[in-house]
Amino acid sequence: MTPDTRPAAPQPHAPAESQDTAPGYAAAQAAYDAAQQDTTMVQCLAPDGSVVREDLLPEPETRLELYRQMRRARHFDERGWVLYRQGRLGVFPPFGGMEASQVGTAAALTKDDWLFPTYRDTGAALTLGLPIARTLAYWRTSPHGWHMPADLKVLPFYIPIATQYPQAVGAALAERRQGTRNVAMAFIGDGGSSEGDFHEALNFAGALNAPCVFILQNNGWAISVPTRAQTRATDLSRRADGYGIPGVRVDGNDALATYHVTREAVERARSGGGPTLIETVTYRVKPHTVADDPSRYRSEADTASWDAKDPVTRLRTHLLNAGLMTEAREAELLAEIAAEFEAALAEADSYPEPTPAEILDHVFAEPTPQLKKQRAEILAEHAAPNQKEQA
Amino acid sequence: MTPDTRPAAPQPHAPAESQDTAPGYAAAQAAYDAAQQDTTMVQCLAPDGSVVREDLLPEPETRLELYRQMRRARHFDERGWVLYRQGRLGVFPPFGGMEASQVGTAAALTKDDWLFPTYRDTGAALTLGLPIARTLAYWRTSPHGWHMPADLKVLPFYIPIATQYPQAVGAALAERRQGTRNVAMAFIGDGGSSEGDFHEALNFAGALNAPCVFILQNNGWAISVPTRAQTRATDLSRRADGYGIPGVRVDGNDALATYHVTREAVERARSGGGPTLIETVTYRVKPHTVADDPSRYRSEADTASWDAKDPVTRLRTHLLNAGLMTEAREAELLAEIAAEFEAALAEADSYPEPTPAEILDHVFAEPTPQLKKQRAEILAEHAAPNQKEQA
Amino acid sequence: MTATATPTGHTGATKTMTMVAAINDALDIALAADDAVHIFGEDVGVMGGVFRATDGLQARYGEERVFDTPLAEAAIVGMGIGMSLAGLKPVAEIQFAGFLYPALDQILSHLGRYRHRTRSRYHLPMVIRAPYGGGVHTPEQHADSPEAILAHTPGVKVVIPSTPADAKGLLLSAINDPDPVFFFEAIKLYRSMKEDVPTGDYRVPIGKARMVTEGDDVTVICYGGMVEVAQKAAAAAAQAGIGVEVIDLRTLVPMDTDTIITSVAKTGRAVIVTEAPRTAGFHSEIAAVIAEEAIEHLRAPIVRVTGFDAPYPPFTAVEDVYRPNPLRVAKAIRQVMDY
Amino acid sequence: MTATATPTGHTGATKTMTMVAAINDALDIALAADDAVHIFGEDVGVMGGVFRATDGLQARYGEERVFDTPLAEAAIVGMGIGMSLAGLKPVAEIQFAGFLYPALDQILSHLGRYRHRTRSRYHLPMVIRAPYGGGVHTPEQHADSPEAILAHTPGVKVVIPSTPADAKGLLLSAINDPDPVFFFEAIKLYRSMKEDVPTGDYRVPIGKARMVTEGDDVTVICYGGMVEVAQKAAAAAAQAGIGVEVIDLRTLVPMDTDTIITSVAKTGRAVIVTEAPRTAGFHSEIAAVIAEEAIEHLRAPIVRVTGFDAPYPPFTAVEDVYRPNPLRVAKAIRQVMDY
Ligand SMILES: Cc1ncc(C[n+]2csc(CCOP(=O)(O)OP(=O)(O)O)c2C)c(N)n1
Ligand SMILES: Cc1ncc(C[n+]2csc(CCOP(=O)(O)OP(=O)(O)O)c2C)c(N)n1
Ligand SMILES: [Mg+2]
Ligand SMILES: [Mg+2]
Repeated sequence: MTPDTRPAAPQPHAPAESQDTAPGYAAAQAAYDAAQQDTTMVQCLAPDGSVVREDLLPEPETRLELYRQMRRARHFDERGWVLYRQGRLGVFPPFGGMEASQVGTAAALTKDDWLFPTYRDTGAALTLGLPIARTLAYWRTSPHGWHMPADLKVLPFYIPIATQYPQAVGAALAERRQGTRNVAMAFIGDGGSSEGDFHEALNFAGALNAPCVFILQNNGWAISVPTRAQTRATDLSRRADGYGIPGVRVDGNDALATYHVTREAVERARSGGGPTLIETVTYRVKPHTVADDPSRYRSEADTASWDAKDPVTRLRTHLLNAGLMTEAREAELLAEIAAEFEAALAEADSYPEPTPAEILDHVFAEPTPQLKKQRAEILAEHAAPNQKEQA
Repeated sequence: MTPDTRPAAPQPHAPAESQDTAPGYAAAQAAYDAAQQDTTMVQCLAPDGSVVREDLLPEPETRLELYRQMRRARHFDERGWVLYRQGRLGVFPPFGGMEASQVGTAAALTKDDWLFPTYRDTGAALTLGLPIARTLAYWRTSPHGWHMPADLKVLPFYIPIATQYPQAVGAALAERRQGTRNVAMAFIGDGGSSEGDFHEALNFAGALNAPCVFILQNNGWAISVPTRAQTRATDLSRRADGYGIPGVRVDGNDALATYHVTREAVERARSGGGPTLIETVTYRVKPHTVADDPSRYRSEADTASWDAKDPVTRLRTHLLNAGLMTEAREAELLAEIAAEFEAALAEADSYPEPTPAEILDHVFAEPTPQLKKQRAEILAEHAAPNQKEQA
Repeated sequence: MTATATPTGHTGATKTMTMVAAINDALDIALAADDAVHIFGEDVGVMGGVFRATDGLQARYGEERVFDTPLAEAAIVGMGIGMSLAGLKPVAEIQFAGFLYPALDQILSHLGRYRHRTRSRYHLPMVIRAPYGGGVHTPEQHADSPEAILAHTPGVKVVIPSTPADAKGLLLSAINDPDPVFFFEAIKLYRSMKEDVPTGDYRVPIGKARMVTEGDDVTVICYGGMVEVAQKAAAAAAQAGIGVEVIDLRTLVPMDTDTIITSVAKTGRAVIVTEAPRTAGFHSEIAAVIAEEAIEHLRAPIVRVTGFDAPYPPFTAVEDVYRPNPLRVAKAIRQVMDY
Repeated sequence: MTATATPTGHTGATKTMTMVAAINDALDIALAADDAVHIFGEDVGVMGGVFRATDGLQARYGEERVFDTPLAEAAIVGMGIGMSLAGLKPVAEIQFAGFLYPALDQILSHLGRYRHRTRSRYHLPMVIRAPYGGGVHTPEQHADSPEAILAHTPGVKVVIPSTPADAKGLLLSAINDPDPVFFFEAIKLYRSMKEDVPTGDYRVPIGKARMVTEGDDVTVICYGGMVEVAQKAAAAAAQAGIGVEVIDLRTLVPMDTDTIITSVAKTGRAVIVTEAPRTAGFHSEIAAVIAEEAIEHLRAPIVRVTGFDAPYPPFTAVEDVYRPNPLRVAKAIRQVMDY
């Protein structure tokens, strides 16, 4: 072929940024910060708590309830650290600093809706009503942590990344086929959005018009890998365009903004308008899990800048400034939250340990002959385990 | 939560189209046709062969060569049908009508570049130099159809949908790591673009800056499923935005346009600018395979409108009008092409049938003890197969 | 077309059908009986499936109950899991068993674990149908037999019918099972065989093997597409005075170990036939169970007649070398007799 | 920390190492020896891997040779296949064996088939490393043992070391193998054991089992994390005067059948130990091979000591009920002795 030497036609969209080396980690934070300036990011409160979009403010009671839920979540996270250090809770992934992203979104649901959380979304699950005791039980790996209350459609935390997304589409579609107005909400991380399941789910939801709300929590990190190394894209909400569905980018540290955009998405889904992708822009100020040491892959300076954006402080300042909450009322609230938590902890402490043969329960509705035989093997080996313990 | 009754904030992008029922098939063709009108679609020649973008015209020799390759491809497709009916070729997926999409793209490569074709991309493979005889052998399921010539980096046709995409990223990255300017080109269909591998590959290529050119041939159908039921998106090239890479939508029945945009993408990749997604908008005027009966899922009218857009006729008209080719020269060309094909057919006819034990060859460089034993079993059962055949 | 007898024990009305017609009939009955049943997959709606197993069902039950999905197997299974969670009974078709692979994460990570993880708060009454196996010159990578992978996955059942009546009866049992069931259909059998199939809601229980022929000398254990192969070998052996007991497993999980052990206790010889690759196939599980539970009865090695440790050959001229045929089974029968 | 002896037969310099250090050493040597070697996966670069197996390697060999990928296992394997096609030697890490599942399509559809399809025009010298198995209270779904799935996949090798020296020697052999190799590393062994590991380019051949202890009464076949369990059971049996021959398979594909058969011919009794679910595990393949090739020597049933037909329990309090322990193996040894 003869080379064509004529001038190039302009690219229809997304012109190439010439980049001769693979992205290095040094650039990660800078690129990420630049993306924060994105003017399309929906925001209701500025980091200092001042109102930037009066028109988006939810009702006062809603704002107070969002604050209460964020405080409950933060309390769980803070007490969790202590309990972990005391050996009273297993390794868990903290989410402190991401409360607006989890609470503001989940608060837009009712108990008839589905919630598909990842391991990091305790804040979302608690908001929709998952009992604290069960959540503690999960991180203690007690079977009680997996058996969800009958009146809730909150699924147990998803461990294999991204697998919850197609499942949420199925639950949403099933609601629609059964004639309800219920929706399904699924969470995923910036890292998780690289998995194929993310793509397949968004496309299915669009094609089948499933009433799904997809929350993509962009917290800047997937364990040690910064978002910038995860993808060349700087605005993950634009992925929605590729499926013909709405995409929204929201300040993930602003609970009023996350609540607002999620409510819109939920309403659209309920009324037959189909799915929405919401990217909540936030930050994992904490380590990946309580056992992780982030100094192996990032500097303290990375996280420091996010302290000024703390979602709990932001809403607190607004509520105090707006005269919606007094410090005295707040103190009461915190006391209530602490009492609720300690009661839940006591309940979790009371859950019995599983017995050996329980590992073979609940494989099928009716155990197969093979399972019956294996159960007998276990019982023979671990005769009367409860008596042993008592002895 | 108290419902928020304030007015909604405007969506940052991709506002929801309210759609209360799942998309039905009746709407498919209409929506698809509407998308054709998309003004961002790059076009060089109008369907009647007149020039719409003078500035994009490749050199005359290039235009002639593109025509020759499209003719070779069409000849393969047409003769293939006849051979199939005669029982001289197995079931194969025809591609007649998609020549501009396959030839114009592959023509932008050199023999140092990689080509990852699907089962339908014979036109692309032939353009880069895959011998016709081997291609016939593939559709006859002769081992000779899989063993590619040593001087070509054309991989055997991919059957499991979308799997070629991440592999192309790896080949591209390997070239870059080894300091060459070679690129990898991979094909996929509208249906295939729903698979997770599509997403993962585009994201990897962007993040790792792999010199890849991704061709998405949107031919309107995935077997019986129209593009409209495959996805709610109407412009698949916009998926590129979600990965921060350039996306281009091009008239897939205009070989000069496909060639032009692909050359740009190839050049960008060679010079370190990373990957590009190109959606070629075309149509599968033929059945899914020569054994398929499309009347089970679409009407003849669907395809009729595409006859006027035939890519071979379009370029032919242009070449004749522009005085670049005479009818006499064309007749010579067609004769050469026919002769080349018949010689290749004779070569394919000469390939010997595989022997029974060959099914165990090439599993590992060195057969395992298990394979040696199994080979002995086969040899014992099929003693001297060649002699048997001769007898 | 060979015609076999009416299924043993059934006394009601019957109709002569191919396996694919019997499957279509079962799906029709399930859709009519229960609004929760939803059928979906690639090309199952308008076109009625590449093998026509869902032919006519969308026209009868509408685009909501029987529908085409985008081309993505992980999402087909993942969506089905979500539908099950929310109370539906999804029946998904995967176009060929080899295209289940993209969905294996959803299957291994969730489908088999959901009841266990949630202590039965949730269970997944989902059926996944897929054509499997070779013998009919399908294109490359369209003839895989991945049943061992599923059988090794705790929490899912695996059913593989070998006759039209069993296909219907087992499929209706699968759809009515509270737990996930894989239902593999031998492509080779879709249209090659007809038999009288009971009309109406006919069920064959999951977990019970079928005694195809009785005999005192050798037990041949097989399922799906290998049953007719074993039957032919047994017929040839009978000519030579060897009594072969052919056992059609019907379901791999749960496996009917009792029927196998009882037979081997009688014959003292076992031959196992599948078309999957040799190493670590489901045939190996059957052999292991016999070696664990019936060793004292064995008078000869347990012989496996299987595919080989190579990919199913894409070269159709030699495809039949890979897939076990009656001669190979007959040879194995002689081998254990002569031991 | 227990210390075991220097690997048999090696006479050069050694250094005391844990298994994870030995793996890191092998990767270091491979990177230094061959520019074609590239290491990648999730968190393997800057952080050096969640188990620190690639610690320090990016600093030493740069961001092009050792790099983090986006979070997508199918693309990690698929990209590795493409890199192999183009002449590199990719060594990919999958963070936990249970997260291989999204990549199974690339593995089953391509990794094992490429050489066969292309008649050796292309081959894939790729290594996929993954931590596997239980015993250390990892979170839910982090303790799977999927080796049987890979062993059932034609065209890929499967290697599972049980000591630091073997880990090093087998990994260097794997990286230098012209074909794809899965390399599963028992999480339990990463840091629980130290031994003297030969320095420099030390190789242990793929396909040769290791005789761990010799004995005349019972053969115990195992690999990876189960070897130390079997060893403890063998030591207990020795106290009771029972001679146990513990065979560490080291490689499942290709399997060293000769060593197994020779031992069983001597002992007449076989116990097989793995931590994977019971039905259709690799233990079943081992049993099947013995039942096929050594039946005349067997004096007792072949007993499998394995995980159960349930998901690996996410409830750590009872995790050790699932994973075989020395007591269960000892019981099986007694069972075959008393038969
Ligand atoms: C399929 C799969 N691959 C790998 C992992 C291991 N893993 C656990 S969390 C994690 C990072 C996830 O990052 P992101 O999605 O951004 O969520 P975040 O942890 O930041 O909330 C990885 C790689 C996993 N759990 N599942
Ligand atoms: C993973 C996988 N699933 C399903 C199939 C069966 N199949 C073959 S072609 C096809 C449709 C592909 O449509 P598209 O990607 O648009 O390509 P086209 O055939 O139009 O060229 C399907 C479903 C397959 N080959 N691989
Ligand atoms: Mg993250
Ligand atoms: Mg198509």
